[in-house]
Parts: sequence; structure tokens; C-alpha cells
Amino acid sequence: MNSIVNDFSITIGTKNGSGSSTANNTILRAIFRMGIPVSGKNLFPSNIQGLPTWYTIRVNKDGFVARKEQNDIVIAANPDSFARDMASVVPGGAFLYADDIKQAVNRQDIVSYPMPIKSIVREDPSVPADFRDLVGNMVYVGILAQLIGIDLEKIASALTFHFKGKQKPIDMNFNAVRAGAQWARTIEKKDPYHLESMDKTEGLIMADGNTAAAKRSIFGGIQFAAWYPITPASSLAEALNDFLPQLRGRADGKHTYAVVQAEDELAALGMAVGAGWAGLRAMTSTSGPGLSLMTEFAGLAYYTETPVVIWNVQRIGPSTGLPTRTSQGDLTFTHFIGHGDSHSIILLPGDINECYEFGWRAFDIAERVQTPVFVLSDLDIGMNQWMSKPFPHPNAPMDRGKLLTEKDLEQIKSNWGRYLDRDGDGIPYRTIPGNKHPASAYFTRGSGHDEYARYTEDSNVYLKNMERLRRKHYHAKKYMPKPVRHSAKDASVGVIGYGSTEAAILEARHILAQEVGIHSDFLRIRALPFTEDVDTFLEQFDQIFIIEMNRDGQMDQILKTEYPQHAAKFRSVAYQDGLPASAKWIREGILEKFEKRKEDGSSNKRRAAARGERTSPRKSSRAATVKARGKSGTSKRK
Amino acid sequence: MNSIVNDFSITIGTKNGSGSSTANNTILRAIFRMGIPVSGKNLFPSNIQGLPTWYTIRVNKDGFVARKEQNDIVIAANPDSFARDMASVVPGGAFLYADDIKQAVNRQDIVSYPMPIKSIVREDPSVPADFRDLVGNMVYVGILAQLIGIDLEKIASALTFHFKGKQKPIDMNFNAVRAGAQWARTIEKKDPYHLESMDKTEGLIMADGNTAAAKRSIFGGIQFAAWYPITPASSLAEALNDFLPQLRGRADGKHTYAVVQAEDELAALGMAVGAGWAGLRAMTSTSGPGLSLMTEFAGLAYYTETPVVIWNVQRIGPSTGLPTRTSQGDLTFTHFIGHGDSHSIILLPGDINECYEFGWRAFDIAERVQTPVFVLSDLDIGMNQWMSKPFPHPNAPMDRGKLLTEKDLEQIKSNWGRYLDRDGDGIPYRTIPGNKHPASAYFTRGSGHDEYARYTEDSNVYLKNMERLRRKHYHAKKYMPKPVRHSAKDASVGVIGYGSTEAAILEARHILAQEVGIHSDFLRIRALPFTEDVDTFLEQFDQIFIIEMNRDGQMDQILKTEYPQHAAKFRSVAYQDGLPASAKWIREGILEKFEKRKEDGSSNKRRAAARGERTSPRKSSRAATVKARGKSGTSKRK
Amino acid sequence: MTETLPMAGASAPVNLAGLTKNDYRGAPSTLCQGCGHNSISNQIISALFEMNVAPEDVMKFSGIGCSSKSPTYFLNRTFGFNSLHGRMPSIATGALFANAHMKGIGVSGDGDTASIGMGQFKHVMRRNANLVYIIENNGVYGLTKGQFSATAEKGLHLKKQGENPYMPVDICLEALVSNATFVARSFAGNPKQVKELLKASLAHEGIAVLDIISPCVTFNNQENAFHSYAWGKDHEEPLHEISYIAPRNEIILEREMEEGEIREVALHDGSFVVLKNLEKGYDPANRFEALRIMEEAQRNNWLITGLIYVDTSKPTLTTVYNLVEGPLNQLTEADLRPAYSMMDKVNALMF
Amino acid sequence: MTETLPMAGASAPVNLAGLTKNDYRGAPSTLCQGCGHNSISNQIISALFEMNVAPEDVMKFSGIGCSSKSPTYFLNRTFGFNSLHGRMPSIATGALFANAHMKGIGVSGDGDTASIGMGQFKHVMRRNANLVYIIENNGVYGLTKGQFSATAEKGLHLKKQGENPYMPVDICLEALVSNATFVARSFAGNPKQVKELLKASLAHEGIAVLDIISPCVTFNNQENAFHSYAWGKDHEEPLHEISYIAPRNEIILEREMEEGEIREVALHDGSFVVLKNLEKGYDPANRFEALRIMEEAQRNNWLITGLIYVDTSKPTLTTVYNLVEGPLNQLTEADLRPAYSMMDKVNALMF
Ligand SMILES: Cc1ncc(C[n+]2csc(CCOP(=O)(O)OP(=O)(O)O)c2C)c(N)n1
Ligand SMILES: Cc1ncc(C[n+]2csc(CCOP(=O)(O)OP(=O)(O)O)c2C)c(N)n1
Ligand code: SF4
Ligand code: SF4
Ligand SMILES: [Mg+2]
Ligand SMILES: [Mg+2]
Repeated sequence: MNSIVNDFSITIGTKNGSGSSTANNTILRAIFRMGIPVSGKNLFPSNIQGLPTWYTIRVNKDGFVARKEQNDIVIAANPDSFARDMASVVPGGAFLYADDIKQAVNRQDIVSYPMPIKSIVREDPSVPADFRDLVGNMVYVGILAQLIGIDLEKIASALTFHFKGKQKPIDMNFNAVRAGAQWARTIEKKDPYHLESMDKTEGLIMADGNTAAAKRSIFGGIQFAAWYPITPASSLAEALNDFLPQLRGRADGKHTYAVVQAEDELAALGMAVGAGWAGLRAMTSTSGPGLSLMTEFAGLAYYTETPVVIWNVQRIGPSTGLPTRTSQGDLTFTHFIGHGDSHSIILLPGDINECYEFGWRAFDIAERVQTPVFVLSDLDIGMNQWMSKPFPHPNAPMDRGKLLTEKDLEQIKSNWGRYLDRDGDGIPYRTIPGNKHPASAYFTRGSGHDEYARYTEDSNVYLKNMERLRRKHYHAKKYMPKPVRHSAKDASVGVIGYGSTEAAILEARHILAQEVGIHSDFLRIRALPFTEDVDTFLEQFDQIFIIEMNRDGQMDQILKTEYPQHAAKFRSVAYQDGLPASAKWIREGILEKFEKRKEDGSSNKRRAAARGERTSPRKSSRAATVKARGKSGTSKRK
Repeated sequence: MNSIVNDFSITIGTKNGSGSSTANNTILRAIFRMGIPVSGKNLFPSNIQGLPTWYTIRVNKDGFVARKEQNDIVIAANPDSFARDMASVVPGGAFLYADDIKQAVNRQDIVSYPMPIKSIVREDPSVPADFRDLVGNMVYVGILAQLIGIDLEKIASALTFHFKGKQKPIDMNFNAVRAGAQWARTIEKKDPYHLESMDKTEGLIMADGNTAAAKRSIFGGIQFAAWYPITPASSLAEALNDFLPQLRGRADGKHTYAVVQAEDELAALGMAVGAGWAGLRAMTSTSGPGLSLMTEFAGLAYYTETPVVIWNVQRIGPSTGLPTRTSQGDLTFTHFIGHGDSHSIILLPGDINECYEFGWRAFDIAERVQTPVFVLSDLDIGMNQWMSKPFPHPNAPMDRGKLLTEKDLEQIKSNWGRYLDRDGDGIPYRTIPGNKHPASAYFTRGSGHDEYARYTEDSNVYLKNMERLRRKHYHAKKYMPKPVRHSAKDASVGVIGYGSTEAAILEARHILAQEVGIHSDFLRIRALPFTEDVDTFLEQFDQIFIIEMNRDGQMDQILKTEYPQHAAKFRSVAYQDGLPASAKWIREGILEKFEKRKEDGSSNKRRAAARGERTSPRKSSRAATVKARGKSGTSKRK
Repeated sequence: MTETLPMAGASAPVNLAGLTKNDYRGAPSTLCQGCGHNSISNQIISALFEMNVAPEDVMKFSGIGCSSKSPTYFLNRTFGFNSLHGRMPSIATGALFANAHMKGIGVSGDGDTASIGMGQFKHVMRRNANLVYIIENNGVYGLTKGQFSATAEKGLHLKKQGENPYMPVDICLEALVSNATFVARSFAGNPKQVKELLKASLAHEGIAVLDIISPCVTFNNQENAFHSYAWGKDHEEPLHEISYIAPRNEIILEREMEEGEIREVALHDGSFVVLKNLEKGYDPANRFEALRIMEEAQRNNWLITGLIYVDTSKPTLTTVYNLVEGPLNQLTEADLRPAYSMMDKVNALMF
Repeated sequence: MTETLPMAGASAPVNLAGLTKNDYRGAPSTLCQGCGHNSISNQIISALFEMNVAPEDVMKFSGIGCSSKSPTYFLNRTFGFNSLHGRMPSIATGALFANAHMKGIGVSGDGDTASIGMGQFKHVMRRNANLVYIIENNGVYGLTKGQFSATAEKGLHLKKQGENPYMPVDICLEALVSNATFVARSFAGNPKQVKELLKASLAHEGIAVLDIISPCVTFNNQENAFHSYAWGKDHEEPLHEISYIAPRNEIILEREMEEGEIREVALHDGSFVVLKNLEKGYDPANRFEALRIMEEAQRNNWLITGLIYVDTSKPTLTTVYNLVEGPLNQLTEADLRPAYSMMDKVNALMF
């Protein structure tokens, strides 16, 4: 039997509400403390208690920690998903199951370990009867630890962190871990999976994106948040409630901020817009359905040029969809949100460090550009545990943008109007309530207004103002975070991605290079409007694969509208089933659309395609593709 | 002095709330009855009383009745807009003004006629003092009639129509007209404008789009409408209230329909979705801000596959914008409405006849495809008077789509599920409440569901269902109204447009052909998803101008995402200032982007552009265009 | 629906509609064990069974929340629509126009109704749609894990949320001032009263509001599970994930409440609600009396239970709209499309 | 603001804030001549002038409607936000956090508040934001040309709309049951009472609801202009465009109403409202009494005017949030960004 070291996945099937998350987190953290790159993802139902739930851990020595579609080791603690869990083990994999589940184990191609969890727990008299199920989860932690070699000391340190040093729960849980390990020593190991300590996580931390975003918002000087509960965004606002007192506590016990739970999302954004208008650094956080409800206010903020930050932790739509599954499906909607012409500033964090970073930058951009800034995170980043470098302190002072005090206004007042473009960049100057200068007040409205914020229905004034908004959006580019580029030697194709898919894309590129010799440069876009690096990248390749987790290829759609001259080169690789991105579908998607060509013949074809000539075989095949899209699309994959 | 016959514009400036619309409509109708092609457009403020308002009439013997930007004849009855009105007269034009406005007439290049309206009215003792202002409006009708030759008999017939034959108001108004005409006989005519009867309006009717839509909805079998007041959509629902009793009255006095004024737009669409789900032909009507509020429900209807019709009579956004000005600015928003992947069916009526037609077709499509159908009309079509052929009776029976009765279900029940794709076209079969078959009931939800409408979070089921929805959208093409094509001999370029701009585009094409020899084929798109005629058209031309009334070139954006292979050929001509389309900006927009080229050199350039080569001058100039968009855009025009 | 129904025993009693109780059931519940919402579903099943209502003559509706999931758990043979958060009333209003002979049963939560749904809730009252509107009221958002809803009392303290700073919404009082024609309150732990009020509300024509206090065994508790048991004292920090739900039983009154009785009921977290049954002789037809006792109850922190107000004189929504006799959704082209000849009339109306 | 202010006469009286009345004015009104809303704007100007409030210490807010336009017509020197239809409360709530020392004045219409805005209206009551919330109540949608609003009485008949089939919303009763801390009603035609109530509401800390009946001279009338005059009888069909607005004067009470007095006031359309001033000795601190008289008034079709309820004991929203002394929107980076050293604390919180 080959030994497989530091390169496998573990999936644990339990019931939700059964307390397994402490156990699963403990496994994850212990492996992390062993210095091995690891990730953990919670695949949970939209329900409170009793339905199947899974936790999947990816261990990878090379740092590829995207979700793996195959399960190497499966722990089955839930009778309701037992059959399915067993079926999901790879041939040759390991299957650990609670032996009180009396269901047939009918696979010969895997290694099975029945675990006497119940009886082990019952042997410990210190565990109250009510808590046996809960503690039982720790037994499988111990068994797994023994089998694959998780350091028990690291488990102890994970528990100490989790229970914040309270000895009693630490002991009770650790006893169960030890008892499990103890038992496992009595059985024979027949699977190939082993862990060995490394030093690859040194100096890193682990956290989820929502908490990171909340913390960074606090460092970004947040003053006001209004929110309405919705999965997977709630924990962002709840983390604000948690950490604001700790990080912004004052000697006089007074608050420099307010977090308001609104009656719904319309009110949540309404309050945030009111606060942003009045000069507070204001935000709201929500997910898909909430964003749909914010549409009208988003348009108001755009047109009145009110700074406000809107976090959308994406879940899968349309409509209620799968509320506890991840997605990148709100991009085009956010881009075009609101009736009338508009275009949004969108930030696209790719990991928890960027959640942290954008938690700060978003306020600066919103105030600098005077417009709503949407941050599109997703459930995978927001709610799962990710490795990261420690969070740095902001490396620049707060940028409040063109905000006029009484004194500033006194200097320029002869030439000030709320919507007057003094600098040619489309961005006007603003004043805020409380400014006592007699010229400072103005009346904001979502209806037509002139440069001095006065009501008007004049066609030319309307037109000029809208053109200025376009100009402003164009100039906003310079405040956008630049894309991240991963280059390869001899890259022949380009790959574009964004958000939480980075890890999976990196892995897929690695595989494609090794397996079939496709070398690619990878550009991870971090914001709309696109910066010039995107232009440059697009010009450099003949085939550009645009990877995203949605059905319609939304980034591809937007790139086509912005870069029609490159449109013919784009290959959309879009796929979404609610689960975090894996290298598998990306690899397959790219292979499916990759065109190997001799330089000459192919460019002829491309020319014909661009010309739209009737006779060109390439062209008609492309037309056929477009037509067939409704039929086949990406559903073949996986 | 040259005589100008049947080819000029008349603009009347009054105060709103002063009752001038009866007078202005009377002019319009009388000219129409003289057999001369004519149109009338109301340019009114978002206000009830006292602000300047204009009515602009275009008379054109060749049938070009788009708004003309120049004013040939101006009638000034409002002191507040007097100066502006005077300034707007073309050199050589006629300026009629109420002589009680004591403001200087300082233009020598126009013909001025002071009108003694007040004194003429006072001379008629039968007019009650309170009504002198109102009746005064009829005096300018009479003066104008005399000056340009409107047949008084036709005026009488217009008044008879307007007052539905009630003699007293007819007489009082007609007396004023006659008195005006009488007076005008005493002055010398110095302007060139004349009307002469024709036979070009024979058999035509005049109406506004909202009324047409309401009537056709009635012939479409409407059973339920819920709405919330908003300009310019209110008159659609109000017309339903008006005409339903007349057209669907029953002997027993009972109603086969219900029209509910909801508490807001969320509730309006919610009720319509509920009704559509329960098997009624249901609709709502709104404008921009209301559509924004309907976002979440639109997504629900899409994902639950509920038939419902949503009329959006567009006004200018973003946000409250200019509530009484027209626009085509809601296209991309509607296309991408709702979080998550979705794509809407959109109908684009181009005139009142199509408002009428789509009033019926929209229900058929909604029920056939089981999805929300958006009809994007606009203020210009909806609220202004347009000439049209008489409305025909629907030429096909009502299509209720795949709707199962108890009997149908009995036959197929073993193989029925609410979301089961039995036919391969993605469109499932549905049952409705009241169906007593025990297998008929199902529980609709906006969350994940399987083919039998059961709750599920299964990734593959989710994926399959979303792919089916894409397939369904693709198959919906065959139920879409085909585009209308206007061909020209030797057309070298293509022009694409939609909605209310048709008249202006036809005129611009005519001018371009005559003036500079640019001959074009014109495709007016009437629906999304695009039908194959669009594919064909795009393949036929090298340069395609996409004309629309919005800032961002929204149809151009969508065409680029759908036809990336043709994207490099598109030239966006987008312009919007709230006023109905004119041939002027279309002509200028096309000329600005038109590239005259020798066939060979140019196609080389295009090839290079498509390839995105660094060296290509064409390419870099295009890139520069994209970048500069923020700066210049279309604002130069006009 | 291919959902398999629980097996009907051979000898199960059959009601006047020819159906057994099983014919009124739904899919198995996925709510927490002990959740009050489950008990309400059971009473809906019993009430309809006992009233011999054909399941096909009902439509069921809900918004979003644990409570709003429950229509899945009763009446499998009934069309239903699980709609959007806070928007059940509009969906129900529209759907009920399709067939004025069918009754609507809507289930909503306190967050669904009193927070996001306040507007639609108030307006469906004014319209008097023919709908039994049940609010499964637990003072929290269950499905999103325990935030305050608008009915949470001021000062309530919840882990992770802190103290509720706002005045609560009193759903019955709201219904009353919005001219609802039937207003009642009950407690999920009092199944007999729940059933009786359900029957009365089903018999009522027009909007019937049933505010049922239905404790959330999982989230509306001061401390989370870890705290209330053996090791609690040593472990004072909140756990950031409420991932373990200790098994709890539903709170059921041991003994029926008498008329006029006031009783304190302990909830899982150790806090109390004070229920007060309406007095004997209380006249639910008197709106003024209803306002008076609600005000009195608020001052005393009582939850009045029973039928608080009823007005049978007002026409239902569909009556007001004077619809044809048969169901609107059964009409055919002949009824719906004006005759050919009408075209001339239409064109004549035009200039 | 470069908007020119009406000229202040050389000898105009100056108040304690050192300002003349002109300093409180806004742009010229574009509402219909005789619209009640204009008279309310004037009273706002007077009340603030007489109370010596600095215009800079106020923020003004509105939704969408004729009423919501009116903040343009007063307080040019004050920041204001004309927001979205029905959403004034949320904008005001957020903005008022910026500076707890400033007072909010919100103007809304009955459609804006009681139709689309019902939810936000009710929830801002619960929160007790420091806002004078004025509803210019005319029972119709003025700006969209005369449809029923939610406060239109059942049975009201309007041209083009037919008969209103729904029960009206009573704004004061709604405010009361939502625990508003100041509830009053007046009539635009009674400027003195309007001004006195405005002053009281400005002095109140917390939410103050002022429901002011403000007749729409243009649309809330049975017949349109053509009908009521000379040729009316001969002309029975509705005109499809209400394009002519006959000049009308605002309805102004000739004489102040006495306490307890009941008076019928004819509106433009010939219909009547019945106003009833609160009795002498009425105690507005008694919530029960308030409910009682509102119920009585509803039964009698009276519109109670005066200060119906006030509670000065409840903290305002910003007080509850325990904000720092100075305005929040004047804080600087030093106050808002945790120190460098805090970073370690943050990272330490992570695993
Ligand atoms: C528009 C929207 N916002 C937020 C949510 C998230 N959400 C789901 S259920 C729920 C609250 C449910 O509370 P309640 O109605 O009291 O029902 P319970 O779960 O307590 O029975 C929320 C906020 C959503 N689904 N849709
Ligand atoms: C979302 C939205 N829906 C509809 C409208 C159209 N609208 C403008 S004002 C108004 C009603 C105003 O009525 P009310 O609040 O009573 O004010 P009034 O004009 O009577 O003073 C409506 C429906 C809008 N602006 N926004
Ligand atoms: S979380 Fe609360 S409301 Fe939801 S099912 Fe569990 S007990 Fe019921
Ligand atoms: S329409 Fe009515 S509410 Fe609007 S300004 Fe005129 S009178 Fe006032
Ligand atoms: Mg609840
Ligand atoms: Mg009103």
C-alpha cells in the first residue's frame, strides 16, 4: 500500500444542530497547527436542526486548498446520509462510521472502520447523559487523529482556543478525543493516508471572511451600520456588534458608532444612505434577496452621489435559491442595479485578507468617489475558515475625499455647487449637516438637479449631469484595487477569475500545465470599473478563459460589453452548483473550450469569424455554439 | 416668400393646469382629420399647476412625424416661458403670443403676431368669468386655424369628439375658436406655413399607447391587474378601469376581472404573481422606480415559473429622475433583473398598435413560457397621441400554454411533475388551484426544488433545473414577435433600433440617404430573447448602428454579450435628454461614427482589430475610444 | 405530488368529506424537535379534518422563516405557495381572486409579519381578504439563528444580539386598529384552544388573524445550550457558532385555562410569559372593549388569549369586487375575450 | 445654496437667533394655489422663527409627493433630503445619527406614509428617532393626479377611480399603538393650531407625529372642474385629462375652534370633514384615554384635533445608542481608527 502524505480530503457527515462543528473545527485547527496547508468548508442545509450536513477538509502540502470533489476519507455519523456518504468515498479511500448506524457496508473497494462512538462515550461517567451526543463528536476526532497522525497536543491547543481557556469543557472534550485515539490504537490501519508536520503555516492565522470584513470595517473608521439578518451575511454585522466594543471602546463608555438592526433591507440601506449623506462612514451587509430589495435605494445613492458601502455576501439564487450555498451569481445584477443608466463600483475580495482590506478601502473609495460601493464576497469566503497572513494595520490615513469644512468652503464658496465639477474628474465637493457656513446647505433629491442641487427638468442640464456621472465612473478607475496577476513562463493563454475561486484556479492551472502543457497567465480581477491592467492583459492573449461560479458567465458578459474588440477571444467557463469551486470543473471547462491551433490557420479563422462571413466554417460553428447554448451549456461537466 | 406646405412644427407654451390640453388636442385632431400626417407630444413638468408646459405638433406630408427639434411656429401663452419660447423659433418662423404678456419682442428674424386673447374672450358674455382663461386657449386655436388654414369644420368635429357630443361645452369652445379666427382674418399673414388637405390619414385612428395596451389586455383576456400609481404608467391601469366595464360587461352585472390598487409596487407585483400562479391572466403596470421595487418578486416569478405580465412605461432615470420625460433606459436592468442568474423576456412595442398587440400577446407568451414577461413601453408611446391603423381583433385564439385540467392530468399523471421537462423544450406542465385531481397539488417555492416541486438542496438537481431554465429561455425565441425590417436598395450599413424611436430613425435614414448617400437597412427589434432574424441581420453588415434613447447604449451592451462574434461591428448611437427621439441626433450620431472605407483596406484593419494586435493603429484608436468614453460620450451632439 | 403520504391505517376514522386525518397531513417536519410551530401544524390538520373541509378547497401560503416552512408539513393535497420574506399577504390576495370559493390559510412568523412584512400585513387587513392569517410568534428570527424580531419585548437580552432597545409590536392590536374582522391570540402549548380558534377562524368569512405564541426552543433563550447544563458556570464566553441544540420538549399547558384565568408559563430559558384568558361574558363584537382590554393587558404585561374581536358584517374582498359565480380561473375564452363586434366599438372610441 | 432668498426688509424683526423670518424661508412654492401644504410650510417657518431655532440645527427630510416637495419651500439654509416614495423615515433615522444635537423635520403625504410607507412609518415610531414627522394628509395621491391613498375613507368616490372599497388608515391611531411618544392632529385651515402643535412637537425629544388634514384643492373632489360650473349639467362624461385647475382658495377656519368644539368644514367638493377639538381637561399623558377618544371619534366620524398623546419619559434613539457627546460626523481618524497596537489584539483573536 502506497502511503499518501499530506495530500487528501476528509469529509464528515453529521446532522445539523448536533454540535459537530466544534469537533470539525478542532480537526482543521490541529492540522493547521501542524504546519500543513489546510482548508475547511461547511456544507450545511438551510435548517436549524436534524438535516444532513457536511464538513469537508482539504489537506495539501503544496498549498492547493480549494475544495476537492473526491472524498478520500469519509466520517459518517448520520444515519440519514450514511448510504450517500459511503458512496462518496474514492476507491481505496477510508470510511469511518459510527457503529450504532445499523446499515449495510457494501463496498469492498474501500477501507471501512466501524467506530464504537456511543459505547466509548458511555464509558466516561463524567459526561452528563444529555451531552453524550455532543461529546461523541470528539470521539471521532480522536479516532481520526490516531489513524492519520494528528498531533494530540495540537488538538489540545485547538480546544483551548475554542473554549477560551475554560478548563472544564476543554477537559471533557479532550478526554473524549483521547478515548477515541486510545480505541483506534487497537485497530489495524489499512488506508494510505498520513499527516506529517511541516512548516508551511507558520506566521499565518485562520479566520472567516465575515469576521475579517467586520474587523477591517472597524479599522476603516466605520460609524454606522444598518442591517437585516440573512444567511450568509448575518455574521458580518454580528461580528461588528462583537468587536466594536473591544476595538473601539472608550474610557467614558460612550460609542463612536451605531449598529442598527433595521426592519428590512430597504430600511437598512435607507438608513445607511441617510447616514452616509450626513457624513458618517456607513455600510450595510446583506445577501441576494436583500440586495434585490435594495435596488431602488442603490439607484438613489448613485444619482444623489451618496457614499455608502454595501456588502453582499453572495449565496445561490435566483430568488430564495439555496440560502446556504455559495455563488458568484450577483455580478451582472449589481453592475446594472437600478432602473435607468447606472454602473456600479464593485469590489471583489478573493480571500479573507481582501475582505479585511476592502473593509477599509471600501469606505475610502465610497467617500472619494461619492457613490455606493458594492463588495461582492460569497458564502465560501464569508463563513468558512481560511488561512491568511496576519492582518496588517491600514497603510494609509483615512481618505474622506472631497469633503468641505466651513473653512474650506469659505475659501472656495464663490465657485462651489454640490454637483459642480471643479476638477474635471467628475467628482464634486460635498458638505455635510452641521456645517454652519451659510452657503453649505443644499437639498438633495433623486430627481433632476443642476450643479447647485436645485430642482430642474431642463434637458441639457440633465444630460450634462449624466455625462459627468459617466466621467466620474471612468476616473474612479484610479482608486480601484488593481488585479493580481500570476504569470507563467511560456504562457500561451490567459485565464481570468475573481473572488473565492482563486485557489481552485491556481490548482487547475498547475494541473493543466503538468498534464497537457497548457501554460497560462492568470489575472484575478478585484474591482469594477476595470483598471488598465485588464486592458493590457486582454491584449496579450488569443484565448482568454473566464472562470466563474454562476450559470450565465456574468463576468464574461460584462467584459464583452466593455471590451467588444476582444470579445471574440473570450471563452466562458461558468459553472455553479452551490459548492465551493474545485479545480476539477475549471480544468475540464478550460479543456473543453481550449483550441489548439497552428498560428497561421487559426488567425485566419479568427479573422473570418470577426468579419461574420457566411462562408466561414469557423463562423457558422460559432453561431451554432451560440444557438446551442440553451441546450447544452455547461451541464455536461461534473 | 416661399410657401411651406404640410411640413412644419408647432409648439405651444402654456402653464400646466391651465386647461390647454383640450385646445392642443383639438389642433392635432383637426389636422389629422384633414388627412395630413401629424403627431402631438406633450412635454410637461412633474407638477400639477403653474409651471411651464409645452405641446409640440409635427405636421409632415411624407409621414415623418417624429419630434422635430426646431420650432417653426410657436404659440406663447405663458409669461414664464415667453423669452425661451421666443428664442426657440426658427429664423423665418412664426411667433404668436398673448398680447397681455408685456414682454419685449426683440427678434427681427421671425414673424410675430400679438394675439388679443383676453379681450376677445371678454367680448363673449356667455363665458363665465372663471372660465375665461380656459376658453382663452380656444382663441389661439382659432387664430392658428385661420393663419395656417385648419378647416374649422374639422375643429368642430374634434370638439364634438372631445366633449362626447355635449352641445353646451362644444358651443362655448367653438365660439371662442370662431372669434379667434375672425380676428385673425383682420391681420396680415407674413409667415410661410400652410396646410392643405390630403388623404394620408384615411382609415387611421389616433390614440395613446397606454389606452391601447389596456384595451388589448382586455381582448387578451385579462383577469387580474394590480397596480400602484406612477407617471407615466397610471393611465394604463386607469384605462382598464374605464374600459373593462364597457368591453366585458355582462348581463348579470358580475365581473370577470378585478383591478386592485395595491399599497405599493412590491404588493402590486406580489398580487399579480399570486393571481398568475393561481391561473389568472394577471398583470401589473409601473414605471422605473416601481420596477426597481419589483426586483425581488420578478426573481421569484422567474424561478417559480409563474406567468405574469409587467408593463414598464419608461420614464427617465436613474432614481426619481425626470418623472415626466421619456426614456429607453431600463433595458439592461430589466434584462438582468434580480440577484442570481436570470434573463428576462422583454417585449418592445414600437407604436400604439404594438402596445395593443403586445397587450394580448404578452399574456400568451407568459402562459406559454411560464415566466414573467416585461413589456417596455415609454412615456412617448404611452401618453402621447399616435396615428395608427384601426386595431384588429386578435388573430389567434388565447394560448393558455401547458395548463393541465383534471382530465389531462389523469392521462399523464404517472409522468407528471410540476417542473418535469416532458417535451425537451424546458417548459414544464402546470396545474392550478381548484384542480380536484389528487395528484394536481404542489407546493411552489422560491427555494431549491426538484422536478416534482419538492424542496431540495441537492447540487445536481439545482444545476439541472437551472440548465432547464436556460433551455426554456432559448426555446422561448419561437414565441417572440419577430423584428420588423425596413430594407433599402444598396444598403451598405445596418441600423438597429427599438421602441418609440422608429419614426425618428426612418426619417434619419431618409435624410442620410439623400444627403450623403448612406443607404441602410433598418431592423427594429421587438423582443428579447433575440430571434434568428437578428442573427441574420448582424451577419449581413460590416457596420451596424445601434440607436437608442439612453446614456449607456444598453441594447448595444446586450447585443455584445449575445453576439460577441459581431461585437466589433457595433456602433452605439445612444442619446437621451428626456425628449422624444428626433431624426437630428440620430443622423448626427450615425455620421459621427460612420466609417467610409475602401473594401480592402478596411477589412484588413478590422482583422487586426479583432486580433487585438499591438501594432494595429485601428485597434489602438478603438481602445482610445473606449477609454475616452467617460469623457466625451455623446454630449457633443445637439 | 408524488410525496408519499403517511400510511393510512385500515381502520382510520373517516370524516364527512370521506377522508382520514392522514389525507390532511404533509411531509415530515424538519423543524427543531419541540418547536411550537409543529404543534400548530398538527392543530391545523385536526381542525380541517374535524371540519370536513376538502383539502382541495384550501390554498396555503407562507413567507420565509421556520414558521413559513410549516405549510410543507400539512395538507399535501393542497396547492401552496412559499413566497418571499414578508410578502405572503400579497401573494395570497392575488391568488384568492382565482377562486372565491376557496379558503386561504397563511402561515407567517413574527419577523415575517411584523418586521419586514408590516406594510403588507396592515394592508391585507384593510382589504378583508378571505384568509386565515396565522402568525407563529416567537419574538425572534428562528431561521437566521436568533436575532430580535419586532415582537421581541423591549429589554430582552439575547446572546450575540445584546439588549433589544425597541418597543415591541403587538400583532393583535395592530390587526384591530387596521379593522381586521377577526382577531384572536393563543399559545402553541394550549393545543385545544389553538384548534378551537382555528375552527372559528376557518368559519369566518374575511381576514382572520391568529397570533399564536410559539416559543422557539432553540434561540429565544437567554443563554445558549452550553450554558444551561453541567459545565455552564465555567464557560462564560459565548460560542460563536450555535451548533448544538440540546433536546427539549415542547411546552404544553398541563391543564386547560379557565375563562378569565391568568397563568404564568415558564419558557425554556427560564423566563415567563403571562397568559390571560378572556373573561367569561367578554363580548368580542365590541371593538371598544377589545381596545380597552388590549391596552389593559399591555400595561400589565399580559398576553390576552382567546377570540378578541370579530365582525361578521363586512364583505370579503372578492365580494366587494362582485365577481362572477364560478371560479375566475375556470373562465374560458368565451367569457374573457370580447366579441368580434366589440372591435368596432373600441375603434370608435378612438378619434 | 445659491438660490436667492426673498429680500429681507431693512426693518424686519429679528429673533433671538439673530435672524429674520426670511432666513427661514425656502424657494417659491410650485404647488397648486390654495393647496393646504403651502399653509403648513408657512407655519413651519413661523414656528421655527418664533422658537429661535437656528436653521443650521435642523435637517429636513421627505419622501415623494406634492407634500414631499414642500421642504424645498422652507428653510433654505438647512440641509435636506428629498428621498424616495415612502422611505423618508429610514433616511431620517440614519442621518440623525450623524448629529444627535440636530432636530429632524420630516414631511410626508398620506400616500407616502400610509400606503407605500406603512412599514417604515411604524418602525420609526418604535425607535423614537428625534424627528417631527408631519403628514400632510389629503386622502389622495396629489402628484400622480388623484388616486385614493390609504387614508381615503371607505366609500369615497373619485372620478376615474370609482369608489374606494377599503377601510381607511387612521394615522394617529397607528402612531399611538406603535408607541409614538407624541401624537397630534390638526387641520391646515387652522394655522394657529398647526403652529402651536408644531412648536410643541419641535420641543419634544423623540418622535412627534403631526397628522395635518390638508385638503387637495385639485383632486379630492367629486367632480372635476368642468362639472361644477355653468355648463356642468350638460357634460356628464369624465374628461380623460384633468388639465384644467380652477382657481380655488385654501380653506381657512374663520374662527379658532374652542376646546371641545365640534365643527363641520366644507371641502371644495362639497363634502364635509367633522373636526372635534380635544376637550378641556383632556390628559394627553394617558394612553388609555387617547385610545378611548380615538375609538369614539372613529365611531362618530370625527377628526379629533389637538395634542392626543405625549410621553416624555422615553429616551430618544440616539440616547439609547449612548453616543459620544459631540456630533458623530465630526469625529476624526484619531477617534475612529483603533491604534496600531490593536492589530495584535485582532490577530490574537484569530486562531
Ligand atoms: C428579503 C429577505 N431578507 C432576509 C431573509 C433571511 N431570513 C430568512 S427567515 C428570516 C426571519 C424569520 O423570522 P420569523 O418570520 O420570525 O420566523 P421564524 O423562523 O422565527 O419562525 C430571515 C430574516 C430572507 N429570506 N429574505
Ligand atoms: C416607488 C414609487 N412609486 C410611485 C411613485 C409615484 N408617486 C409619486 S407621488 C405619489 C403619491 C403621493 O401621494 P401623497 O404621499 O399622498 O402626497 P400628495 O401628493 O397627496 O401630497 C406617487 C404614487 C414614485 N415616485 N415612486
Ligand atoms: S429554530 Fe426555533 S423556530 Fe426554528 S424550528 Fe427551531 S425551535 Fe422552531
Ligand atoms: S395636486 Fe393637490 S396636493 Fe398637489 S399641490 Fe395641488 S392641491 Fe396640493
Ligand atoms: Mg419568529
Ligand atoms: Mg396625499
